Amino acid sequence: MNSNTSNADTSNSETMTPWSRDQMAQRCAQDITDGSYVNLGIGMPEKVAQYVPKGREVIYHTENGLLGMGPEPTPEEYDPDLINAGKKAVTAVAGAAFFHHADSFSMIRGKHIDVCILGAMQVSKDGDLANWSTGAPDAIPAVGGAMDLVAGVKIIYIITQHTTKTGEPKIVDKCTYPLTGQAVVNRIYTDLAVIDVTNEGLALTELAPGVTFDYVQERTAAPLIDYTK
Amino acid sequence: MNSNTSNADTSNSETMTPWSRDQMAQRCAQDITDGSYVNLGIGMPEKVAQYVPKGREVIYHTENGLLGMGPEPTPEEYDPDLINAGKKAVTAVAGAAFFHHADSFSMIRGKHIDVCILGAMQVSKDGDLANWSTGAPDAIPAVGGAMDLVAGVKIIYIITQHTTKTGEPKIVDKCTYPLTGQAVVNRIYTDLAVIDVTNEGLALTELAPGVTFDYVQERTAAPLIDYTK
Amino acid sequence: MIDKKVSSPAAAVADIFDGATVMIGGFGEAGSPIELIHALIDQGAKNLTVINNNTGSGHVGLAALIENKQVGKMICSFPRTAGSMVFPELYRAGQIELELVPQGTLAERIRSGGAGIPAFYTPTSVGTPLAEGKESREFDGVTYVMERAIKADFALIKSTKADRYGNLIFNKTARNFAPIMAMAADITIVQTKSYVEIGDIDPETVMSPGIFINRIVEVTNPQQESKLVKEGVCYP
Amino acid sequence: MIDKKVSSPAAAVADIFDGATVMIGGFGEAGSPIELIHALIDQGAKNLTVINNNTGSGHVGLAALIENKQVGKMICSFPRTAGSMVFPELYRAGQIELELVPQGTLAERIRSGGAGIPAFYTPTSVGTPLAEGKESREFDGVTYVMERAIKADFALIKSTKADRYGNLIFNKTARNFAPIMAMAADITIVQTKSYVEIGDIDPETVMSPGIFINRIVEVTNPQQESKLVKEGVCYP
Repeated sequence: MNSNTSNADTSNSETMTPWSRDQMAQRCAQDITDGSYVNLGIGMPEKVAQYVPKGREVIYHTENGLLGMGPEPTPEEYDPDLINAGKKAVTAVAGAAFFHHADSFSMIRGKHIDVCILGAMQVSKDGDLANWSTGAPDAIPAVGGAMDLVAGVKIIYIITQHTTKTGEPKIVDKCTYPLTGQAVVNRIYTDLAVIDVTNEGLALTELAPGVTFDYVQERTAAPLIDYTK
Repeated sequence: MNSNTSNADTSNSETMTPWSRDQMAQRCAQDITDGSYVNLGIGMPEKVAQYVPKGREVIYHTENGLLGMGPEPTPEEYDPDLINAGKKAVTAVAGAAFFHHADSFSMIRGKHIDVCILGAMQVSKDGDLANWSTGAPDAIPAVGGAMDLVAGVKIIYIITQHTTKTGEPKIVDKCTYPLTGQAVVNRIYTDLAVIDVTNEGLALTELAPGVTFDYVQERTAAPLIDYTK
Repeated sequence: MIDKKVSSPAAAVADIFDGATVMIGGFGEAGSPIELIHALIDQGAKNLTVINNNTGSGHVGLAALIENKQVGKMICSFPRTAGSMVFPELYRAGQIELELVPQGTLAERIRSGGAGIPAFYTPTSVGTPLAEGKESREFDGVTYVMERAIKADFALIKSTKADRYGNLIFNKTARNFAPIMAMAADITIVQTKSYVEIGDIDPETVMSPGIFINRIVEVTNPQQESKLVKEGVCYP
Repeated sequence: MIDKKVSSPAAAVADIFDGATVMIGGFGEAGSPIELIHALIDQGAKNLTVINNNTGSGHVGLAALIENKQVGKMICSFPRTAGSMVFPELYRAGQIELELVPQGTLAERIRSGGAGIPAFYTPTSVGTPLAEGKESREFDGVTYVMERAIKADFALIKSTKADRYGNLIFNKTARNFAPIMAMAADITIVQTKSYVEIGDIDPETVMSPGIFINRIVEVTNPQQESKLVKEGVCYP
């Protein structure tokens, strides 16, 4: 760990190549082990499925009642009654199972799903997650299954840009947006780094090519521990 | 009502023909309306099914996971995996449905079953039922689904001999045996009479041929109201 | 004889009264009983409390029911979907109430309503604004919130097959809330693509047993919400 | 690749430890995983807490497990059945503990264990000795008792069909407790009459989705408890 020795030149971005959205998804996919039951949030998390390494068999759960979700349908396969939680048309793989909503959330709440990958507005140093509401007075609040997923799934991975579009840190000391869950996040995949939420604090374990620990720390509103050695 | 005017000669049993077990079942069956969902306890309640008047379609629920229970199987139909709550081999009618135990008891607890017919050790004037345990110290307590049924089914009918084998009243002021449920019984069919549990008290509405109100009252440890007019 | 078939959507929803609580099946358009909802619009009952995961889309189905000012309150998990304009507008104008419930809690509250369970504890929403004002309690060192069951006067759901006992078969993810809403309503009304003979549905594969079902209307060619939305159809 | 098949009942139950909580499927003999139970007798784990609706019959299956002094405590609704001698004798001798639970409460406690619900309220047993010592509470003027979820280290269940993902099909009323026990145990072990190819089970008709299942043993010709009892068989 050399977090305190190299604080020079952290804004030099010439040699930095932050991960693209596809690369973030690809990096996250490495951590999906063979035989996992996985629930993918809407948006970037959905990308992860296409990068799961060959040879690993992963079963996707969608909370609207399907275990064994397959890829987008061909026009011939299309059935408006076969959709995912994002209301997109999907398929069902051989060996799938359909069930009703109470059974589906029993799988979630009962800790039967291994991994859930979600986006984030903010993640705190303690693993608190805010990803459902800005809390703005005129916003239409909508939570869907996010609170159930973070409360029930064994491992919660977050995949997100490291900062907002305006450069504000998304990894913070304390979330200012309304929480989705307390102390629920296990690992964060950003365009800059991979960060674990540990009992000791936020442990940065990997950096995107050319990105330095200090560069990431400057864009993070909570202390990071350098685990890249 | 003449309950206080004719207390003479109540033990004259020459002209009395108490109902047989089959007649009790037959009388009870008159009150099962067309289209009812019915759960029958083990023993005498099971007899009721064979006396439901023609033209009424009744669907039998057995709490071990079948709606649409049919009669005993022929040797060819016999399947040890198709039994009722009394663990006797049964059949499934066309239009039946199988389900698991939690779903089955949701039907019961959720007040979806119309009628349940049970036996009794004691019924109190308030409709308390004792039918699962004598409370004897060396007895093996066994409750099965009885407490769920009385708590959840809309109408509880009791079919029982009016007194015990030793002549003790089974209809009592207060049950001395451990309760199955409080204020749950709606109507009692005995070999002597039909008695409703009402807010005003136990209302005797019918007598077996030749049986008098006073004869029944003498064998009942709670006040009866004569509704036979 | 048991025969739960009724002649038309209009007949099926005729007695839904002002102020009734109505569960409506469907997750987005999958499972949405659009013909029953349109019959309810024609019927005109007002000040309804509606339970659905969403708030409809475009100007048909649930969105049209809301737009027609028949809904006083929505209980749902996700009132903000692509193509959902009606609810947000009325909500911002303070003309419709919203009870926001996490999706799994919504499902479990409905299932509990049908199963005779008045309340239960769940880890979902602990530490969030949606747990505010709710009782919380520790079991084995973990904090849970208490949630109450939801019941309804009516449920409107859609199935693929139904027999005269009311045994139902759904198609794929159109099953979603239908079996549990069927349990939790006093009167459950089904629109089915096909009405089949008793015995045609294998007792092993029944998805919603007939005991939970009160009325069945055959709607052989149900409209598809997304298609109507794309065509810009407004109901009525 | 996911393949939950294991080679034998012995291999399937090898790690059941002394003091483990074990749910055993079946209502009477229907659904009783007799070969798995016999493997557990051979294996010898002691001081088990066993959850089953009954206590077995004759001297085979669950009754034999109890007779072999491997069960310290039974959680069940009906320990007294025709042909059930083993449990009553040990119970009267104070050699086995009993937690008597109404059948529907037992089912719901198991389902809750699998669904992440730590506790719920039920009207069942209010005012009876089985509510004694339990918290009670009024909702809308009606009294309910609070019941806690049950979870287990292992569940042993029996199915008709299974695929390598663990999707299960049961036969008729042999389904009973199996789907909910499968949810409530850390390790769910299935003996199945037939092990089928992925895709052979229609996704619409799966009775217990594979996510709840950990190990599958094929037992093509399972023994029938009532037949063994009639023949006076004693295991081992």
